[in-house]
Amino acid sequence: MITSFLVKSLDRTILIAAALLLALAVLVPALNLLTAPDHPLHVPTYLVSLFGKYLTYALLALALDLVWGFCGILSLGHAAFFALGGYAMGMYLMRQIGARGSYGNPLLPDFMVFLNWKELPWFWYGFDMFWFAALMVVVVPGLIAFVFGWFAFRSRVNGVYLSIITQAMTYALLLAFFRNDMGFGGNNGLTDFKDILGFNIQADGTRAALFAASALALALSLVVTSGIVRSKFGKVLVALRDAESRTRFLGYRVEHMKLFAFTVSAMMAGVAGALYVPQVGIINPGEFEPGNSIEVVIWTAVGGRGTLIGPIIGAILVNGGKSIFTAAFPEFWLFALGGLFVLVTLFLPKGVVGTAQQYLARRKAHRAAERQDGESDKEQGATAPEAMAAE
Amino acid sequence: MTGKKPKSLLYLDGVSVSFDGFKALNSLSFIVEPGELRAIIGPNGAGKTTMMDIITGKTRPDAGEVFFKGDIDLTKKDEAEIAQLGIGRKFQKPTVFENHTVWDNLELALNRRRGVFATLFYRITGEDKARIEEILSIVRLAARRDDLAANLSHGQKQWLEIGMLLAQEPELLLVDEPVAGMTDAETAETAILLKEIARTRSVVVVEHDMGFIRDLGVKVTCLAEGSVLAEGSIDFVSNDPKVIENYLGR
Amino acid sequence: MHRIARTLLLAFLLVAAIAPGLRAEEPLRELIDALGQAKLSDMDEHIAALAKTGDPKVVPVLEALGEGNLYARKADGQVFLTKESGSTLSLTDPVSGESVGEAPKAALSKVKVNNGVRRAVRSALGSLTLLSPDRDARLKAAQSVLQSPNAEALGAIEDALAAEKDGEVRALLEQARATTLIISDRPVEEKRQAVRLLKENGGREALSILSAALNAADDSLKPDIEAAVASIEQSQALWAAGQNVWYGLSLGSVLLLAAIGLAITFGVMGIINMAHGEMVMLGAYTTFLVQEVIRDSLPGLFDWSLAIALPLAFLVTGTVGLAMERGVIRFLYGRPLETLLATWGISLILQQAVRTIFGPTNREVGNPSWMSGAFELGGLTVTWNRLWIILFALAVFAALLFLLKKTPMGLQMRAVTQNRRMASSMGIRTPWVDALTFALGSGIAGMAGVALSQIDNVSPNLGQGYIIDSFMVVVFGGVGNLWGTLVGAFSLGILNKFLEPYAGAVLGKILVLVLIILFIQKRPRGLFALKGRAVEA
Amino acid sequence: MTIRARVTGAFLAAVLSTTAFNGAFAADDTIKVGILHSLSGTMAISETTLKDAMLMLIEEQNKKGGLLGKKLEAVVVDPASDWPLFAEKARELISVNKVSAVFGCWTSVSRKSVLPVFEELNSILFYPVQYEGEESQRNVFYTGAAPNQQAIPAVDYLMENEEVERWVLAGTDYVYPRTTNKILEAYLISKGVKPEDIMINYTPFGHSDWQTIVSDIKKFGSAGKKTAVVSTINGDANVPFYKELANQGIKAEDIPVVAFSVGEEELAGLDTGPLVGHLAAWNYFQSVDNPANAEFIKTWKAYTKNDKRVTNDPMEAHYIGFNMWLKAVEKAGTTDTDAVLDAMVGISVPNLSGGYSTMMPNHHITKPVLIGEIQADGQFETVWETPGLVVGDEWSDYLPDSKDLISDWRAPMSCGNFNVSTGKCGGKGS
Repeated sequence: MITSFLVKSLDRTILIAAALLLALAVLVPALNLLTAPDHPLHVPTYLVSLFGKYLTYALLALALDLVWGFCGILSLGHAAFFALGGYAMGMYLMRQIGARGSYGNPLLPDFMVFLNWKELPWFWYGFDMFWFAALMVVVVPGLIAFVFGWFAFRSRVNGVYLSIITQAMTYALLLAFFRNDMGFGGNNGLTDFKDILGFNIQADGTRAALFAASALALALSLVVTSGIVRSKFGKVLVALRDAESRTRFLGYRVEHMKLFAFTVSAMMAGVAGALYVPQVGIINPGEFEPGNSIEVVIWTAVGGRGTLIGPIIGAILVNGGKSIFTAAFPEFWLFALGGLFVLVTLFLPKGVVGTAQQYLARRKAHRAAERQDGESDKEQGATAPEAMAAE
Repeated sequence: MTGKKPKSLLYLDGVSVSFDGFKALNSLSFIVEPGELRAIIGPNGAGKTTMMDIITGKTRPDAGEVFFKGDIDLTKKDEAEIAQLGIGRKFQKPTVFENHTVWDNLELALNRRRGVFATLFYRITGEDKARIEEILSIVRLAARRDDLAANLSHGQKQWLEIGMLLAQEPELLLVDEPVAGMTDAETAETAILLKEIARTRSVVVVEHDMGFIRDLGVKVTCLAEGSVLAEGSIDFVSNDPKVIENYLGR
Repeated sequence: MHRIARTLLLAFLLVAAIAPGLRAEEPLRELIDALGQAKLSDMDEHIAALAKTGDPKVVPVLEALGEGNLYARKADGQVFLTKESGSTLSLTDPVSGESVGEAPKAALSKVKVNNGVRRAVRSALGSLTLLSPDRDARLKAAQSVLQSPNAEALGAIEDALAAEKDGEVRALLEQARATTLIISDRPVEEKRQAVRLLKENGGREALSILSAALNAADDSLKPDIEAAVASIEQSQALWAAGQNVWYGLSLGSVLLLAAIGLAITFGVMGIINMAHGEMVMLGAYTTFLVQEVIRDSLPGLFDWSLAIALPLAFLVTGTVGLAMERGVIRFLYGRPLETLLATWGISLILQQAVRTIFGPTNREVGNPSWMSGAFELGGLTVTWNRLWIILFALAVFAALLFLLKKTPMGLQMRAVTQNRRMASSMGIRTPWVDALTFALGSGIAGMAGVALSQIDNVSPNLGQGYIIDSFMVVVFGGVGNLWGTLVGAFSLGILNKFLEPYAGAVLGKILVLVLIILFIQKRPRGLFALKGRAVEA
Repeated sequence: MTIRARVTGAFLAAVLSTTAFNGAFAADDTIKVGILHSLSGTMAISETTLKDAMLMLIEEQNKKGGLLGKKLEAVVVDPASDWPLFAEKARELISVNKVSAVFGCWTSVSRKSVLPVFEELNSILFYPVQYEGEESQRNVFYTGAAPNQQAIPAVDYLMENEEVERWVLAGTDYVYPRTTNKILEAYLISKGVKPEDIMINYTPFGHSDWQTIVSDIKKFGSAGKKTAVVSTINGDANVPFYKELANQGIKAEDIPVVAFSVGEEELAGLDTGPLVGHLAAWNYFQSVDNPANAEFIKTWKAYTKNDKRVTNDPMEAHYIGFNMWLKAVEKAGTTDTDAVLDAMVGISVPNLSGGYSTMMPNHHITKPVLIGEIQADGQFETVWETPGLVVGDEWSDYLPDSKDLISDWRAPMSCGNFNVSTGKCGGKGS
């Protein structure tokens, strides 16, 4: 069964993309660590971290695409799962500091010491062990998504209503994590990490390894997502996206299908967050900002929703643009970014990848049509996922 | 409970439902026997579609009983459960999965285990393939098996949807205006198809097209304002003065 | 004894006031000039000395001191009343009351004031003007002796009370007398009466005075004061519930204003309009511009600034909305989720444009006089700006409802949103109706911005603060239903305000969000959902 | 697929070429100074001014001939109020643009976010904003006020001059107010204030509906004792807070509010008429009357071409920090980080309030503390001033866990958190 799942997932595009990611996972760290800084092929550590960050964003966008592109659930709260995964990892990293904090308290993180906490809150126990933290990275977002989805999908909350309550969810989490009384460091969040699994978090080697881990995680998720999407389950997802009632009347438990996709997606987002935190060195409630979740939607849309490669390209494009623009035109980059979103929605409604696919498909169809003496009047364009958008 | 209940396939008694004060169904009672083909007529707003909604679990009645196969209370179940029990439904507007191929549409409809993991690790078997091929030829779409459903003509979509219902292997089939928008030839063929289908299962057809209903030649129920106005053969019903006043005459 | 002496003194003061010539000018000038040299800590004594003269000329001097318009000439230490004109000050001699020309600011140093000085000035002015012939001045004086009770002023208050005819001033003076009496060294019986009076009048100030007096009070008086405190506290607690409802209504009206434009662009038209907050912001900036022009050229019109800003804000944001619809949104009908992306992009652009043009900092939008301050309604404190905002929100709602339900324009709008194809085949020019509907929603958001500029920051981030709440309100109330938005806004506002005292502002807000999420489970289409099969088909 | 490869390739090329492009300027004829302040997002409201102030200071210095015979060159980036982006941009400034020092950050979280970067890449950050203390880092110079340079003198003033006995500590719920209030609470209790006379209240960022809280303050203030509010409410929330105070008729003479985050810039967005007499504690006011300040204000107005622009405390902090850095670089004769770090301690430069500020071994500076009252024209009038300079105390004496810690970055101690009771330097393991 599992093998059939894998075999199906590996169509040519995905295979190449995954292979490319694996190559990056090896090549970039190698170029960073093994070449001299003035070597023409040297990749500076700055770029390693930067691209490592993009890869985690790409993973987040891919996770969103699974629910939005294939299942029609526009989650405006996906950054929350990302942040939750990040917090789980951050808590592990905080516990690793141990007695090396400013106050030399072996148990309590610094922010608890100076706010006079006397003992470690119960939910911080266990995070000194990596395996536990790693488990929490998927369990916590997964569980929250499961509970949230269980109620929402069972009650058939749909369309914009669902989008807005996911937004309410991330907003509520934002406010909650801002509270210093919660025990997550309030606005400052978790920071000042020292090491991960015993390796210095600032060392070039660790950064390279984190980059490789991000690339690997993305490649793996790509294969898994592709497997899901290409299975009969994936077909059901698309079916319920386009015609939910019909799918129900065929006897599918739509709420279970959605719940599974939503939970898996949240777990992927959690993994992305966990890889993100050690690379940027901080996690704070700002990651729960509703605006962040909207940005993820935008990366996915720019790349092409409902395609697997699209969100990856979109995340890297938009964030790369942001990195360049914020330095090159610090006063005007928002015009560029805002303009980009408007132009993409107007002129590339299917995103970069979707448009390219459409173009290729049309050319293929055109050739096929020529061969068959132009028999049918096909409307390739009219079948896009936005049919479901009208819901 | 009446003695009739255990024998009948579908049993509705005293079903009422209202939307914002408007009584869509008013103490409706209705029985379908196993293997029966039944036609339902009635003016717009008579409660035909609402009745189907109630049978398939989309709408919950305010009052009344709905039983399937004697003792299965349908009012306590949702759409997916009811579909899995063996009640299929065809919508007024053809509803197929436009972004899937004809083949995938039928594969999805096939009466197999429909759980999350069952579908996730599903692998098509020779038996399933044969069944899909069979249905493809019944609904005359074999040549278009790899085309997206979106690219089918209106009539073909109707047929694909009927094919999907066949794949679902229901014991009771609810069909809402199957010939709307079809050519005369298509309509005639659809009548034949439905009669064929009704040989192995019960079918309830909602239609406006009196010619089509005559073609079917079955027992007819006329609904108006949420309750049964008349029931019997087409000739009997169409001569009923109440029916003429409420429906045909206008 | 005391009384006779004081009456004599008062008579003397009155005579002194009528006949200024009888008094030597020089001691007064000395006292005034001493202000220029005094340290902040000694000011109390100087002010008291000035007040003791009883000279009416002291009144403008003290007023100027309180307002920070008293300056000392660096050269000779002489103190002047001043008025600012550009970089120079025009000087008035405090004794003669005559203008003595202008001087550059650098040549003078300001007589420093702090809160302590201001308190002393207020109290001195109070007792000085209690007998003023001008009723308003007496009213103000009575208020200030009430606010800063001073045992020494008791005699003056009682004298004023004896002479006072005006009812309102009398009532205030009675209170002031009671308040002052409690801290004076009068006999216990008199104090007991004063306590009773305060208890009857109630209010927060009385509570404050009574609790302060409790410690120093005579043992026989303590039970009376305690009983009075308890009774006032009890009635305050009752009023507090009412106050909470008021706060809730007020918060609800802000939510309603913020959401009502969105109820059209999102609720009626189905556009997920993320730039809605920016429309509100543009409305607020329009107000700022209007006030800026008025301040520079027509200061007399300041109280009218909001009335002028309202139509302008409607026009400005309506035009921006129209441009948005024609330029971008009309290509996206039927793809609501894509409108989210495009409008998000537009909101970024608008924010940055405002930041570039007006700068990133807050801009000052003033409250016209009729929107400042508060009045007491029983035990409720009702601030004028909140009251006006509630009324305004309701007025906008009513006008919008009328427009949609009773005018041909509204009919066309509803027709187009319900069935575009049918409407267009009936000869309605749907593209223009779309554009106008969107412009209407945007324009209303702009008008909301005028109102919100009165209570919030006017900064490029203004809109971001309201966008999420607005969506919550519209969705909670039920998309496409104006009444739902109204009920949703007010119920969320009141809920929030009732949770806040128990849970705190942050937890209260979280709880409200969780309740919205749970509520949507219960009613997946909001408070005022349309039922029936038409919706789900 | 091919599309993807092409896009990625183009993008890589774009990134590399911009970095190369920036690198090309890293020639030896200029000394680069990084400016890391948000120009968009929620913090732009405060930080943009500081960017302009730095650009002005750099321009002025270049007019005077630059530094070490070279021109100074400002590198401006926009971290967009996004905390992880601060770290990314700091890294970019240091390793791509090769700046010699960075002036930047406003919020504590942004500083916390960039700290590891400065430590790892060994560069220098000047941090100009008053903050909660509890930190001393080798690569950071704190030119804003520590709590003892702002909060404690303000409370002392209110106790002595206004005879306040009851205290409302109102703040936005983040680290600075939390820590400051913890310190103040301990301090007030040590001064004999009863716990029931202290009310602590926290609100979220950008809180705009202050009705309930202001009425609570009124209620708390009607217990017959003189009451004051100590506000650590953050920037944006202040405008609606003060508007509500004014409308509910709370006058400074009755319940004064002393704020630590409200300066001239924040007042510029307010009608200050009803607020006259409310207080703020800073180390600098625009109204301070001396020639250096007059000159600074003149230059600033000319630079921004706006006669209404105001100056504020964090700008002065940058002014001090920048001049200290210039002096230290001249003293060291190089911009090399380690040399400059060594040269900084003990550097003394004129501040704008009429005295000198000195960099102490704990990387905090000496400052006077001024208490000012809000005036109707949006300025502050100094009503009280510390007699001498106050040394910034990084580890508060009023918090149990930090009272044993000291910081001294001079050799041989070279430690930011030395525990005098155990004799160990924290952060180096046990």
